[in-house]
Amino acid sequence: MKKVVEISHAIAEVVSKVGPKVIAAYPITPQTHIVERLSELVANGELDAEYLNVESEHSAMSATMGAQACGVRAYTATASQGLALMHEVLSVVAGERLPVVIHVANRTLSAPLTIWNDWSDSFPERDNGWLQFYAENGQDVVDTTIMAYRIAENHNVLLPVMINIDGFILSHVYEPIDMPDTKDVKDFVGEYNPIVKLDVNDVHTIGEYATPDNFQEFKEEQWNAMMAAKDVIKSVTAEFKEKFGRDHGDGLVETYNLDGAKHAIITMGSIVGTFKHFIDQEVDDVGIIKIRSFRPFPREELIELTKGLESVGVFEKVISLGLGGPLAHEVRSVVKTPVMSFVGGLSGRDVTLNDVSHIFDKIREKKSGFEWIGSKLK
Amino acid sequence: MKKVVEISHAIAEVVSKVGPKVIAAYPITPQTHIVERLSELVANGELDAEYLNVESEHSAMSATMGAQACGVRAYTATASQGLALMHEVLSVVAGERLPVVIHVANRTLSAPLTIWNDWSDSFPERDNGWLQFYAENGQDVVDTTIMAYRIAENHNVLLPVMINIDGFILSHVYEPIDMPDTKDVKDFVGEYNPIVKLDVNDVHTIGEYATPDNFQEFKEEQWNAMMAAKDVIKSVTAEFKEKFGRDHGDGLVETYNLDGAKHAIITMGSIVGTFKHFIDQEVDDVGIIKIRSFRPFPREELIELTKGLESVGVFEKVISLGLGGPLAHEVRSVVKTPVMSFVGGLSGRDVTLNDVSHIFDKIREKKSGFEWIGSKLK
Amino acid sequence: MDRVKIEVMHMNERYEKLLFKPGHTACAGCPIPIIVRTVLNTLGKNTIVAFGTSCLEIISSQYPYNAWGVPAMHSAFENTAAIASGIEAAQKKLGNKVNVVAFAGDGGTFDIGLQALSGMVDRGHNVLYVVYDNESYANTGIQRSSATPFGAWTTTSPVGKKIHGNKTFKKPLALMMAAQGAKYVATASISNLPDFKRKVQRAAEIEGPKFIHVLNPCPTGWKFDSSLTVDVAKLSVETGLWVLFEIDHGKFRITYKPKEFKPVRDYLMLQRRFKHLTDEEINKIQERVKEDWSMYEGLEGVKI
Amino acid sequence: MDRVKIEVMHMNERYEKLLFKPGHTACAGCPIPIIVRTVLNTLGKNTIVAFGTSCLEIISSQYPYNAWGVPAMHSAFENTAAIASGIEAAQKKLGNKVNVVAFAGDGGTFDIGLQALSGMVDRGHNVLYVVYDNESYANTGIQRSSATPFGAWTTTSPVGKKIHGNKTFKKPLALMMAAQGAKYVATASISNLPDFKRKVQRAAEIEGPKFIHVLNPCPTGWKFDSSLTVDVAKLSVETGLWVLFEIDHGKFRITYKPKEFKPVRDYLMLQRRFKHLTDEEINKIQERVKEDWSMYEGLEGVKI
Amino acid sequence: MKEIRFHGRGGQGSVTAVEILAVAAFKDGKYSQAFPKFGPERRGAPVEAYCRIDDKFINLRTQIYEPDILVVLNESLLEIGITKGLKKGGTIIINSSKSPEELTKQYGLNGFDVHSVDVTSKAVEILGANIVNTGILGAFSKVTGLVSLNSIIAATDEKFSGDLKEKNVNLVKTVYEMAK
Amino acid sequence: MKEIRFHGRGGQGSVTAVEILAVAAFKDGKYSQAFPKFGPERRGAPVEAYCRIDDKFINLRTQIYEPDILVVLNESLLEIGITKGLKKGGTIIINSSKSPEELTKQYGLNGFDVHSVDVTSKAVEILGANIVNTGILGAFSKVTGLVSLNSIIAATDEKFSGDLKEKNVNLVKTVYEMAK
Amino acid sequence: MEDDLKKEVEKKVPNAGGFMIPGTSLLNKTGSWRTFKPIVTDKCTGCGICATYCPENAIEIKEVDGKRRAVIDYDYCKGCLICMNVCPFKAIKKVIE
Amino acid sequence: MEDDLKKEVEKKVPNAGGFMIPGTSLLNKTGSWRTFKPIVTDKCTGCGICATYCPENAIEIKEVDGKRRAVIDYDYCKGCLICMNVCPFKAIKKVIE
Ligand SMILES: Cc1ncc(C[n+]2csc(CCOP(=O)(O)OP(=O)(O)O)c2C)c(N)n1
Ligand SMILES: Cc1ncc(C[n+]2csc(CCOP(=O)(O)OP(=O)(O)O)c2C)c(N)n1
Ligand code: SF4
Ligand code: SF4
Ligand code: SF4
Ligand code: SF4
Repeated sequence: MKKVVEISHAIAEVVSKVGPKVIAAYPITPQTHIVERLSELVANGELDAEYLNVESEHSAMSATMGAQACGVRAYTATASQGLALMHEVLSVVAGERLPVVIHVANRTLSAPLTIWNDWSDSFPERDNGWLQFYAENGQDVVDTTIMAYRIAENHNVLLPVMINIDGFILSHVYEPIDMPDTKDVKDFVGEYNPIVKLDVNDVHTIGEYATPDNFQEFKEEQWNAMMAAKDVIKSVTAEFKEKFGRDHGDGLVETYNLDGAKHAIITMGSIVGTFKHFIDQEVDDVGIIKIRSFRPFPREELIELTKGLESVGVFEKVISLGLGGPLAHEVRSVVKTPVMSFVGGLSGRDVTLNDVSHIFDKIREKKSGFEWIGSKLK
Repeated sequence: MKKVVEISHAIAEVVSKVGPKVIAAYPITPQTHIVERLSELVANGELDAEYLNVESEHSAMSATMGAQACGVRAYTATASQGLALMHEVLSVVAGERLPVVIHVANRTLSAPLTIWNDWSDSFPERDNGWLQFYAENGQDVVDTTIMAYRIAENHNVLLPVMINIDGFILSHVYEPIDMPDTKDVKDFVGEYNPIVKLDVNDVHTIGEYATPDNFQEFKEEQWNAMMAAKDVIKSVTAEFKEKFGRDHGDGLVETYNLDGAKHAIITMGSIVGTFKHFIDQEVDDVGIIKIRSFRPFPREELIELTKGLESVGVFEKVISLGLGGPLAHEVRSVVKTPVMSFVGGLSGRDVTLNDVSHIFDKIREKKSGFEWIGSKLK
Repeated sequence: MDRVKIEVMHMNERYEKLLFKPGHTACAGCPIPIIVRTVLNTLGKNTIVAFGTSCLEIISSQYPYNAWGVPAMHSAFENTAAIASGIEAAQKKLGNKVNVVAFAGDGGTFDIGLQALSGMVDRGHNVLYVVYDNESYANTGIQRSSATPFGAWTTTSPVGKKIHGNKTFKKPLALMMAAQGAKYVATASISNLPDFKRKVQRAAEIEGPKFIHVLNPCPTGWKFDSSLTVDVAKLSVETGLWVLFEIDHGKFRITYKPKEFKPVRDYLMLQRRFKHLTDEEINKIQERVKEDWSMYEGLEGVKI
Repeated sequence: MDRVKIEVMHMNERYEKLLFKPGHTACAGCPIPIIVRTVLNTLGKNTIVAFGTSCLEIISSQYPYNAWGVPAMHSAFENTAAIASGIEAAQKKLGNKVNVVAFAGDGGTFDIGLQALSGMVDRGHNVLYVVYDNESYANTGIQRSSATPFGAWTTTSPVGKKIHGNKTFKKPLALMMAAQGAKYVATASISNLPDFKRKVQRAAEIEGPKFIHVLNPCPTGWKFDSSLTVDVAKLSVETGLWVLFEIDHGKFRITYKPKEFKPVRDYLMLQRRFKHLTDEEINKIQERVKEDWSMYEGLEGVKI
Repeated sequence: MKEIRFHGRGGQGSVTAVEILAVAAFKDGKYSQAFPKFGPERRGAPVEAYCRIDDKFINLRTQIYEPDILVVLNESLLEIGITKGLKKGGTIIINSSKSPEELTKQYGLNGFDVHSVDVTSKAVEILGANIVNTGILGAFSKVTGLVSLNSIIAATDEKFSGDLKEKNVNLVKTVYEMAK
Repeated sequence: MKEIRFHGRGGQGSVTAVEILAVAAFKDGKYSQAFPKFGPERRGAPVEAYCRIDDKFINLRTQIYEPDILVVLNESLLEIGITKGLKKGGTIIINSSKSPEELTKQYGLNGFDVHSVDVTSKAVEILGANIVNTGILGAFSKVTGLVSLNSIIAATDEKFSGDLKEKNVNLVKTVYEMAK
Repeated sequence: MEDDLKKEVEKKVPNAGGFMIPGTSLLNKTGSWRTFKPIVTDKCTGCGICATYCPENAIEIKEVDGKRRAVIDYDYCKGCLICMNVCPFKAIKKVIE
Repeated sequence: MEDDLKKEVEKKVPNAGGFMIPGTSLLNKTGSWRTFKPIVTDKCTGCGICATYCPENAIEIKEVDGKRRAVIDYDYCKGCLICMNVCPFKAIKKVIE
């Protein structure tokens, strides 16, 4: 049913439809509305789960993985400092191949302390074996959540998934969302069917200590699983379209106005909406390549889509201090066209239509370079 | 004086010569020998500092920053899970512009749990505003440590520095090191002279809360400081050579056998030694570009040094799962030549001379691509 | 060296002297500023503060505004005690005799900051740690902490058909700190400022780790009218729900005993966070007060 | 579903039944396996274990070798109690009535894991948490933890000209857990296995968070001959340094009192980690034992 | 696309107001988007909340710089210059017992289309408290015609439970009638 | 470059042995590099330690696969196949009261240059304990000639303090004399 | 205002990150938060209890017309009305803003 | 050995990461650790105390020649000699390996 809801509440609702058995969360702005709603659903008996008020995010992720290791789905959500405090455990979850699905309401990492949106929290997690999706709007995050379980739990993948939504800009926004029926969701995601679990009737141990003799192969297997995830993402996305009628490209990337365009802006998350709005108003030479799946990185897809383009720009809400825009560097390392790198929107700095106009003009100059967007310095 | 010492002990010794007033450390293999030796120096009264046995790395870094904020030098060292647990605080230290200098005895991030060397601990910290140096051998780390204080504390920089040494491969090795006199060290690093400190006679507050109106500029200033650090690194390195007679290139990169070479291997840390050894035996067409300063990234230097080369290879002990070798991607995003990406040596997997020979052969093929080194899978 | 000095306009003499200044952004009726200034005024200017992410950070330090009148440092949420440890160690080495005070909320103390606090006590740092306890993560919108009392509504201990508010009783952190061996441990209330001040003074005299736990009635989270802050604080004491005691070098002493205990209902019903409570639940709370008092009275004079 | 089953060669019937198997790589003479099997044998096969990074992880789970005979999970160092919490919650939802046990070292419990433990107790998980206390971070080479006793040498409380071993007394974690309200708290020794087993049994009967603290004499870190492990354990009890007690729903009881206390020197001098101690320091420890016993005896029968 | 900005104080329910408005617009067959001024809302402090209404899905995620309509829950807020950015000729709906003319004069609102309605007194009457966030939506519907009364009523009805449901609906209707 | 591998048990001081050897070689004007088998050393478990000696700074950081020389602190370790990789004709120095011939036969050491010396009995005599890590370096010096006795003595002297200094130096000298 | 202050800071030091000038909160006039305004009436005895409790430190006891009484700084008073409730003499009344 | 085991695991499941087969430590014979070897002498009464304490679980009380006594599994015995020290009958002696 389509209705106007706060995106955070929509997330809680769709997660609840999937039906995790254990939720362990620690509050942090702007993730709070998601988990508060889940705790309400539990308190009302609408969701049959244990809701654990853990004492830190480190424990939130740990309790989540402990529960998931028992063969049930477990859930948490976080942001910023919270994700940072989970950092150590995140890589353990991936290494122990527990297909946990979480949401991150992206928010800047301190310091200075701030509660607004950018991607400085999730980007440092880009090496550690988590799949990362970035959602454009409420519908996107709901649909991606449903697909995420299928992707993560696939036996060729068995890796955790982080679904990123821009904090406040999405998390606190009310907008129309088509919320699928519980039965359809349950049918689509199916039962969780792990290969190994903590079970007194079938004894296994999880969490080994590896040596130089055998460690590297564990990582290679994770690498292979990440590569395998690409196909899984594509097929699950296709199946999703068939069942629910909504199109999300091939699951890795989506394009907008790209047919016949000479240039493209490559970016992720909610800012895609603003770019679309601007293009709808007045642009035909610039298209959008939206990265849905930041990890696995859509290498081949970007190569293919940028073929024949005169130039591209990468807009990102994060800076790798001492390097530049990290996404721009990744894109540059695979595409052939000149890449203009734009960094802006840090910690909720609004990216205005003027900014967008400027970005497009810059891209049309067909140069490589780096620029701050929305800066007040000088 | 030149003597054979364990590199960890050499680190403790040189840090002690600089003379931090507070040391707050938490044990983790393979960092232990550094801080154990420091605690001995304190117990013996040879180093006049408070040694705090903190209860976690989160607190180690926090107590270190609290002390440094009072206008004294403070020290800690860590590795792997410990660095991961500091993750949240690391970005705060950089954001609050406290020029702390630490050592990381690089070790793989779990899971699987393991104690051996690779760079999966320090690479996730590559965005957060810390300068990162990678040391090739004992002498390198001693010299880099001395220079690091000058660089970090420079008023145009005021950023923290992480000096990375390969765990075990360097930390636990005994080799000849020329240890400068205490007086020379003290003269070179000078007094710590912060702009602001916690002082009841001159009241300032550290650690603000910023809003979208002003946050981005804080990051831009950090970015500018990182860029400024390049020049500071160069001039401090030149001054160091003058005072101590040892050459460390321009401080950002060093080369070996590059004159007249057709190809180059780009890498960092202790593996450079093995490459040198191999080149000394039988190679003249391949040179080495050693990155000393991973952050700030030596962008211009790499462009300049690779000009005219037919191909380069990047060897790194870390994988960004779902992307590839992160260093290779950064290199590829700036250089024009074909870049072959090699990932190996994960968690202490030995990189043998056979591996090196293979790597060089592959580079000579002048292709771009990705390959695991030392894999047992298949 | 080029020190930074900026004249703040409108700084009249009275405000100049304040150690926590107006213009902070606490909710109307919030007692945090009362707590902070009571501590600071008692200790004086020779004080350095470490404070954690919390309402206190947001209300005191929104760039470019700053309410502090003493050197103060914020770094993160859970590391206040560790920051304070580092500050204390450095000041010791610098030969400065200053008071080091840590301020944090209950979430930053009972939950995510407990370990750093216990570490600080273990190492024996000469720090006064003050927790202002609004019985929730208030800054993030009133979520349950382990200081949230039994039955209280919060956004993560909601009142639903199956679960009726918070299921647990408040973590007795002061007792735990005393059990660990903090040199001085006390509870305090803004409704009894002389008692509070005396405790801060006593703490200041003692070398080593000190811990003061102050109840912080939060109009926003507890859902009472902003004018009732002091009344709510007073009722917490008069009903016996909030016990004023001190543990000086392990010796336990109750510092205020209501002549006659008011029924807990009087306290609970002032606050909409408790409005759903059944008689049974209120009785359970009333019983618990009795038990607690008998436990506390049993501890009087005992060394822990 | 394709379950994984691999026949382990040489698995004779006796080894088949063991819940912690030989071939583990504990140092010769290490009592960790004794502690682990005492707990597991008392609880039986219907048990799931969470364990932290520590000697126990390294000795039990070096890929591809594994010593466990019950489902067990390791994830990180400081989160054992949180992992156990998650396991317990999931098992509850699955409707399984199993024992959930957490094992961790003193470092992973007193220091870096304290917060997770306190959180677990706060939420009331039905978990038995067992800390084996070798009074140091043994796995990383014997560094000081907050369980390291006064005067002991460790690599980070070294014996130097200015500082003479560890400066602090052991953190009284069992008392802190009791103060927090853990349902059952006890100390135990491998030199008194019947007492230890009974405590595990009692803990198993109780629903809620339970905490057992076992001293783990470590030949490597304490520097005594590997054959003396049990003797050292026994002396710790007979000198009164290691007090065997339990706190059952807040009620304190000493479970073993030596008929005659041996001088602490007998215990200390067996271990080279104490060999530098002066008479004065030894007296200080002896005094502390007296104080502690008078405190403990004062607590008998008291409800905390 | 119409852009609307609400002004209130922390604790007054401005966010609920824009939520209801967005839900109501959607019920009318339009697309909508509502969001608060991102940041911690301290009780008592001036706050803002926003709503966009359009005929197609709203992709735009920028802040609202030049609103078409201003809704002011508290007259005293006019003292702190909240008309910033309001389009020339834009609409202002103010909860106040004063007349539009008085308000225009007092706060210099010339050039805007000023409306006022005394929600407070009705709220005190009907809800027993000075809670005006729902009531003023009645005025919004009447004044702007952008969202139907029926939809506002339906959205209000969904939002509340117990006797608050009826009372708020009642208030919306009453204010609708009063407004002009 | 010469590569040397030591075999001992956790707790026996193999790392100290290679450290002293490396220091001694440096005193002889050579370059050296010493390192343990990386990993947790459990008391009692078989362990290895390594040393490289060369005329120039040693850049090589690989493990040692084909040592030139093996030093065995404990005869019983020969049972677990520790000669793996030892170069053909390579040297083995074993702490044992048995003769090289006996050992060669018992453990199949043909093709290697086997030396044995009973360090244990001298260690018990001089140090009062079965600690053989320093003593065997005397044999190393004598047998290989790679590092001078004087340097081994000097390095040993630096490593220890108190009466252990003298005793260990004494042991080194004694074993040097015994070895052949 | 903010920008001025920030520029001021930047002029003095190269790196403005990481610290703040104390006392600047005085620039943030919270008087605009009030819905109700406390008014000190003539019943005031100048006892000072209200001042002890005002979270904004907005009450000063001053000599006014030869009599000590509470004076409220409406620049900062947020109108919480704690003063009204704690005054033993009911000397403070509220009016709507 | 390790490789065999790993391959075995891989055959059965696509992703070997994250779990282990319990009991495989039995493949790791720690007998090689011994410097000293405990020998059970005829004084042994079969009381079983040593078995209670052996950290390796390497002692079994068995019927041997019609008499119950301690039997040590030297595959795993690390030679710690705890057994020797706890035996009330001094029935275990040590020999050098
Ligand atoms: C690691 C981490 N997790 C979560 C947060 C979000 N956070 C900031 S303040 C706060 C609440 C603080 O609660 P408390 O300590 O009780 O202080 P109060 O807000 O009640 O003043 C939270 C959860 C954070 N900043 N860092
Ligand atoms: C976050 C983190 N910090 C440090 C370590 C390193 N580490 C692993 S085990 C260990 C010691 C554990 O001490 P304890 O819990 O007492 O167990 P023991 O080793 O004594 O068995 C340490 C410090 C780690 N794994 N993770
Ligand atoms: S939420 Fe509560 S504690 Fe926080 S500032 Fe507001 S009243 Fe004070
Ligand atoms: S409390 Fe009342 S009487 Fe006392 S100074 Fe304040 S207003 Fe005046
Ligand atoms: S060896 Fe000793 S302890 Fe063991 S069974 Fe025999 S008599 Fe008992
Ligand atoms: S020596 Fe130790 S390992 Fe061997 S049987 Fe005796 S107790 Fe067991």
